[in-house]
Amino acid sequence: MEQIYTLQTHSSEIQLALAAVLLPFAAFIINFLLPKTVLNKGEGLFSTVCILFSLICSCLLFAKVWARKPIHEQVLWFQIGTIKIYAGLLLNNLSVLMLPLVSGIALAVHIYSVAYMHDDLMFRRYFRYLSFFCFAMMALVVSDNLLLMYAFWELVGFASYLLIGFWFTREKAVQANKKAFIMNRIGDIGFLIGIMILFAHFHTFDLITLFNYPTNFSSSGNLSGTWLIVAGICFFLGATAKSAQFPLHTWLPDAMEGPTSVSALIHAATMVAAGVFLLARVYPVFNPDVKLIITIVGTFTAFMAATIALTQNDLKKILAYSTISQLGFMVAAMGIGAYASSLFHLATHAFFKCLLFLSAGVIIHEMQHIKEKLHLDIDPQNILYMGGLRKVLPITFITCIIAALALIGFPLTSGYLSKDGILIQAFEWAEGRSFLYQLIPIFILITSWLTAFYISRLLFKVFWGESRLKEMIPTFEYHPSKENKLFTWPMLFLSVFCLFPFFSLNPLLYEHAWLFRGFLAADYFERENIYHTIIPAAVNLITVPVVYLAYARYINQNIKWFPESGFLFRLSYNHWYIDQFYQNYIAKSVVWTGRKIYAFDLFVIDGLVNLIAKVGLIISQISNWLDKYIIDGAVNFIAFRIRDIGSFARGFQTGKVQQYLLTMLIFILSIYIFKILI
Amino acid sequence: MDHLLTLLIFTPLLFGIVLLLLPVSLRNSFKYLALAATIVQLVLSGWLYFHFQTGASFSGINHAEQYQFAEKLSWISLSLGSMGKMQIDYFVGVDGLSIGLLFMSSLVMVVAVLASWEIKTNLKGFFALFLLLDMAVIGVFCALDFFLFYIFYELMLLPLYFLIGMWGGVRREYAAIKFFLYTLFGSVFMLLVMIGLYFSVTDPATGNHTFNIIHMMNPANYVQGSIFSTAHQTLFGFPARSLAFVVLFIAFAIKVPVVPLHTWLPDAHVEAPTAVSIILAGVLLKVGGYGILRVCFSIFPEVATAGAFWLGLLGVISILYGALNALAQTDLKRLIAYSSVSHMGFVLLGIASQTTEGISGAVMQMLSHGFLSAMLFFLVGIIYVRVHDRYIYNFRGLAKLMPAFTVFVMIAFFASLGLPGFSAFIAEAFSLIGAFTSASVNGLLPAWMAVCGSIGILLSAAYFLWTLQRMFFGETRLSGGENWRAALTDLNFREKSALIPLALMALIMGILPSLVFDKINDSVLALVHLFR
Amino acid sequence: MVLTKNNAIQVLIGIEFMINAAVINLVAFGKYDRYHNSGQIFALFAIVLAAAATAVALAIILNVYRRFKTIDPAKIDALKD
Amino acid sequence: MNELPLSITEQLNNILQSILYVVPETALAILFLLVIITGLLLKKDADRFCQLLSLFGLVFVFQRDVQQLYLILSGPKFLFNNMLLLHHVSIVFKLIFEALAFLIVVYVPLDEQLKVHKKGLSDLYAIIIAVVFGLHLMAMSVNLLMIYLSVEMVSIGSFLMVAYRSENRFAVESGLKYVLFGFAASATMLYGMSLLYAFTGQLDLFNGQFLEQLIHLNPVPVSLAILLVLTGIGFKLSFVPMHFWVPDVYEGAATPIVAFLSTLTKIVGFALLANFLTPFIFFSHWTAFDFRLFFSAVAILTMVTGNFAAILQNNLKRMLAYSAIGHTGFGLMALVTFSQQGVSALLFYLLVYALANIGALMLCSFYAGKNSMLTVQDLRGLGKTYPFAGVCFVILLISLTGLPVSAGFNGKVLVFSAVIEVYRQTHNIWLLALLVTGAVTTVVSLFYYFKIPLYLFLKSAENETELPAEKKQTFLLIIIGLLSALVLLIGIYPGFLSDLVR
Repeated sequence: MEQIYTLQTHSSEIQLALAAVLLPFAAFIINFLLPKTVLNKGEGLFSTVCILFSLICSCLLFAKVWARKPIHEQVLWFQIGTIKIYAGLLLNNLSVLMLPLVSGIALAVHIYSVAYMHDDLMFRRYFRYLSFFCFAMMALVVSDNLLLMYAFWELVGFASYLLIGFWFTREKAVQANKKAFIMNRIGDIGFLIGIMILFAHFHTFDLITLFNYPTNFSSSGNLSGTWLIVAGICFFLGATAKSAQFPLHTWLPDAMEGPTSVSALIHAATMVAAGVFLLARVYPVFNPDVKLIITIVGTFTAFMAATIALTQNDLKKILAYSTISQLGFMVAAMGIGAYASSLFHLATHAFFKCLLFLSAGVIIHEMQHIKEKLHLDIDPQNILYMGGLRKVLPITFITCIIAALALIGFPLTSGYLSKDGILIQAFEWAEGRSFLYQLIPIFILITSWLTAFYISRLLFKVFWGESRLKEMIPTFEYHPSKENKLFTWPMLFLSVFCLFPFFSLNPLLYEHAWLFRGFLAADYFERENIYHTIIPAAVNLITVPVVYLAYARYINQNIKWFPESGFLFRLSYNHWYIDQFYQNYIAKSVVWTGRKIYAFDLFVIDGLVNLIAKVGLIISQISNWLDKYIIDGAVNFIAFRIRDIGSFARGFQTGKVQQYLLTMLIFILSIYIFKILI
Repeated sequence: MDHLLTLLIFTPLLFGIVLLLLPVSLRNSFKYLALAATIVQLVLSGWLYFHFQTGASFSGINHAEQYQFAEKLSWISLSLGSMGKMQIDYFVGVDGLSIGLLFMSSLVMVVAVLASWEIKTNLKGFFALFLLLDMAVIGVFCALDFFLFYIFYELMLLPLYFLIGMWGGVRREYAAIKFFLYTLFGSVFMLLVMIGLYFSVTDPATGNHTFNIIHMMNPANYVQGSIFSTAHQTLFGFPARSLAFVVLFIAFAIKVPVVPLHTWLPDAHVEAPTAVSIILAGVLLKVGGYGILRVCFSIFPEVATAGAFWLGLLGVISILYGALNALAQTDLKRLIAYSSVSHMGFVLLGIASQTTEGISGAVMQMLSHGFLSAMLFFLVGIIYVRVHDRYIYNFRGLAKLMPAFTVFVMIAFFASLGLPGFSAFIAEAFSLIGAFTSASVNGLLPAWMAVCGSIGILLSAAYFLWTLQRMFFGETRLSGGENWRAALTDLNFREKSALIPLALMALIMGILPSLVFDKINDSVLALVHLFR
Repeated sequence: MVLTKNNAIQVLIGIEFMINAAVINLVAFGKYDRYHNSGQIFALFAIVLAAAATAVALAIILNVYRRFKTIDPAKIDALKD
Repeated sequence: MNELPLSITEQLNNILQSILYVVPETALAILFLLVIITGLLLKKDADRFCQLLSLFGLVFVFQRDVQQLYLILSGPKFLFNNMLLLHHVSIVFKLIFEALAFLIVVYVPLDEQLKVHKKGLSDLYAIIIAVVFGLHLMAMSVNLLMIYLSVEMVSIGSFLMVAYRSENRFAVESGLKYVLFGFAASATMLYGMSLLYAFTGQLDLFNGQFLEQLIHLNPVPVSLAILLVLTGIGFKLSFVPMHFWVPDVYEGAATPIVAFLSTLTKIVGFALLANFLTPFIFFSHWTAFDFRLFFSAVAILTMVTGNFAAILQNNLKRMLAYSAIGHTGFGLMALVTFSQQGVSALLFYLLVYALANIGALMLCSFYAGKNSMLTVQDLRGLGKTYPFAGVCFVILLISLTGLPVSAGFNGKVLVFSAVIEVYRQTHNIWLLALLVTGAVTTVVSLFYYFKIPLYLFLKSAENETELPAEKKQTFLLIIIGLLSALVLLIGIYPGFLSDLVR
């Protein structure tokens, strides 16, 4: 990428980019203002049209800017003291790739959800939030400075909060979106601290000046080593929250409470990819040891998510964990330096994962119908009640198969190109290193096999064999429901992208993919070595028996290898107890400290103040008491007025003039004596 | 043109007098009169804000001639026998710091009047005191003569004591007298320091002592050997100047409020009627912050630099302490009160960093918190006026019942937890950035303070979302049953007309912070220059 | 006597003694001040004023007796804190 | 031993010249006689006529005082062979006396309890005039004999006034206490004076030898003598050791009389103390008795006892009594500075305190009506029924506490600045202690002063019974309104008052 950076006034590109970004926002505003009565389903149509146009613009933009000079345009946003803060657009390969990707998937999901949400009474609100999300995501992709990026980063989190909690009357949905937002918030804090560190040293937010694209980040000038690492970790923390990496991943499975179309768009393709996008954007910040941390976290997440996905019964939960594990792949790829293949995988993954979710949506939709018709109390998302759906939903079945193959990384699919790219570069990366480093590629390998296993388990459980409902209701009979056109078309549209031709002509060699070439670092040299051949072969050869194994296990149950019990199963089944750990340790402890501090505040500080008030009163009482009793006692004693003791005057003002006179005399004598002493 | 500020300060007094003369029979006309007063004030301060020139020559922290709309006329000239003349003059002016606060407080006043529709008893007394408070508040922001500043500062206490005391909630006496004693305790010692300063500063023009804050700023005016002259006199063993700084800081810290001295805030807010708690949160907390900037920092800059670490520490403590406390609250208004403590902690942190970003972030936070806390308290008031209950656990699923109300609540909650696109995000981000950069720029605050501050943002997200989820989402189950369900009607026109401007202001300042920053940049630069 | 007696009139007598003591003092030391004799003049005034004050005091004590039926200052303590 | 005796003729000439300078006093004497005669002659409507006469008389005397101001432009004058000293400060004191006496004479018939008095009020006016005459003398006296004479005159007058309502148990009891305490105090003073005379052979304070003699003696007996004299003056001022009579007498006596006692006799006490101390202060090497130390300690004690004890009081008048003691402490603080600025601050502070105090007492009698005992609880909820009176009460209390915008605040500021000014020169630790006590007691005073509006406005009356509407002392309300307006006005523009006072 030897393009030199020049500031030309590419007015046409800028207008295209602005149009692409602002169209969904226009949709959001107009939906908001449009009175209810115009067209009862008008909003859906309107925002779909807008997203369509924005797709067209981004494709045109893609054509104009891909592999050419990045365009940067900015305008003064505001000035603090002497520092000027600019806001603008940065269109380089990365952003230009992401634009069509996001709008393409968004279009598919829009069409899909017109049908999917058809009978939902809050239809208008759904499309408002959806177009708001698209606007935020697109803006995030093109923004040119860290502050603006952070702003849209949080807005994306906010949009996902709205969409997860869309059916806000459902208690679980509301819990989920609160959790999601707070988890993202933790990530945002990391992101903010990262920005602060960079700002502290360079006094600017602009990505250009910071990382002076496209040459790599050499200006780590006065940013001392330790601060660089801390900044790197903070940015990575931001990415982990958004892309649901290991410590902060528990919100994604719960986010499945939202409508499936939402999960398809947000929790499969776009938002979760934002984390990886951030890593790509600020890639120069990471120095080698931070990259190592990223790799470790990435691989571990991938492996962990894959193991959990093995035993889940909820259809969407499995897909959620598979997303986490695929994201783990991408993050690991970023860590080992395979920048280009990680983004390649991001693009391909977006398509087939969205496709998987959409098909899952159709299945759940179908199960919902059955449930209502026969008013069974089964959970429509639980795969244990499904089975034999291939006859009922043929097209979904085909698209699902394609997507699954892409996910496994079966040759001829786009997944193969991107996943194997990562695998090969992982092995190259680990080649010279000590034994520990070798673990990384091995783990990645194991994870890809596990992926193959759980996705095939899903397929066989859902599509093959007889419907489990039969055991419950013998008379149950599927009757083929006409698959709604609005479902099938987007799915087919997406499945096209899952196959290899779109990305590269030669199905086997990932280097030839145009997308891969777009991101290659200038000094990338073709390293022909044995890995190129062994790894892909090994992976595919082993996936075949794994798939067969899953087939054998679940369809004709002749292999009892995978007991439904045992420690491992339980560990994996309840998400490695991480969620419970978070729930009853961290969440509870924070609230507990809150309560304790409040109690402290109430009794100690407030108490202290009341204490001071009381002390004030007590002092006055003591001074009063002192006046009354000490002197009064002496008087009686001297005057032998025994019977007076009975009538102790309440106040010093005993009313007896003589006592006043006496106290006066005593006072004068005391002064007199005092005078003598000095 | 030049008497605008005096007009701005005394319009409420005028309207108040007119109101007092009206017979009690015109009861319901009082609130419209008060509304008219505050709207006139809003127009005036808007005009002032618009005509406020910016540019290097208008920074105006320690240059008297750079203050805009300044007016100076001699008010009291007591001749004290041997001691020469005690010269106090009515010196009023506006610079970068106070112009924003002026506009914000007049807008908050309009909203407060709109919120006081619910007051039913003794309207005449209420609105008279309200307008008196309004005058005092505006006066504090414009006063540049320490004596005038002190008079307006004390004048605020009296109406508030009665407003909380007579129209407040159940424990109103306790809250009112606690509030009064707290602030008075701070201000009595401030009086002593003020007189001490008076005796150590001479006005270059007239030669005799002066209360003029600007003269107090440059050391040239200090009489040799006077208590607070820079030749570090000692008082009880401590250097006099730092003792004065601490005393002044305590007086304003009570107002801000900074943690150890904050216990009056929750009581005062919970017991005060909605209109009063809007002013209390929206404007009075800013007086503390503004006071620290105008009085403590400008008159004793070198002491401020020396003590910056402790100020920063106090700021961080109040952020975390306020947020953690808010987590444990069950009464909605008390929760918002503690959240104000936490948000004002950012202001202190930003100010303590003494960097341009930090201080402008702090001033921005004061403005944005003004709008947002006014909005929050107004919203709580709306519930309270309908069902007279603020206990969070009694409400569930209000979103279904009051959709428009929930939209505004969500805007307010998300704005105050710092969602980008709203002003609080810019303010808190830049206060933290200021605090962070201060480690490298002037080495005052260590970096970990900004990190702890950012945890505050996280906690604020936690308690706001918890409340949102607890009260608004889920199935509607009200502890008050059917009659509550009937009572909880959605927003009427008046309430909407009060909330919309606040939401809009927060949004506009979030998207176009240049509106605020252009005005305050020069003054902040001058202030930072003062510290070097 | 002023402090111990429980009869107001005896208290007055006590006070009178004090005044007489002062008068004697004045007159005694008047010896040295031949010319002005201010001491003696002072003594005269003192006596006159003491008489006037006693008259008023007795009137008030009469009133007290009419109201309280006793003139023991210790008893008359209706006004107390 | 002292210079040749002045021949009789010279003494006579001296007296004749002095007469010129005592015109206001002579006018007062004549007025006193006139009031007594009218009291006797016109039986039935004597009260009204006497009141009018005394009012005119006071105005006339006031006008005479103002003239005197120009007389002494050339400097203070010794009158009647160094018996009296006419100087600027004493004239200002006299002006204050006239003004306050005028106010009290106007206030006397308006008080419920006094109006119903069967003996009529004409005698009371006469006594008041007599006491004012005594005050004049006291403000000017510099000779021990003169001091004793004027103190006795004022005391006897006030004994009579306190015990004026002979039919009321409380009044009579307070009268008795006041008499016994007062008479004993003046006896001690007399004894102290006789000792002083014994030591110096002089009665005239300002005479050179007076101090010379005292220096050579052993300090202990000298300080005893001075102490005894101070008790007499202390009785008038009622600072700490001599403050015990104040609460009982203030509670028992009729409210206008209390107003008189709490303001006029207190102010004249300060005047007398100032005159008494001037020779000692300006006498350079006076070591026997450190007045500043003594008075600072006394001032702190007075402020603390006054304010802290007031917290527990329920009875309104008793609380005002304790607050009066507190204010005396504050006045002492101003006096302790012994500087010209201190004295003028003291004058300003006393005048402002007097106005606010009289206003507060008027309001007490307004609310008390027939029953003399008025506790704070009785005020419950009255704020709403009588808003005007309530607001005036708040304004007056603000002035008494010393919150800004009120005259009291300016008074306190002046006193504080005077003390700080002197502290700056002498760095005496006691002055600092005074400053801090002043500040703390102001905060404490807020607490009990604001108990009144607390009950007036914040508490709602349980029994919503409307108070008898006939309580129509509009005239009294007008005066109270005038007073609070005056207090506010001085608060905003202290200028014109301070020029007068300087």
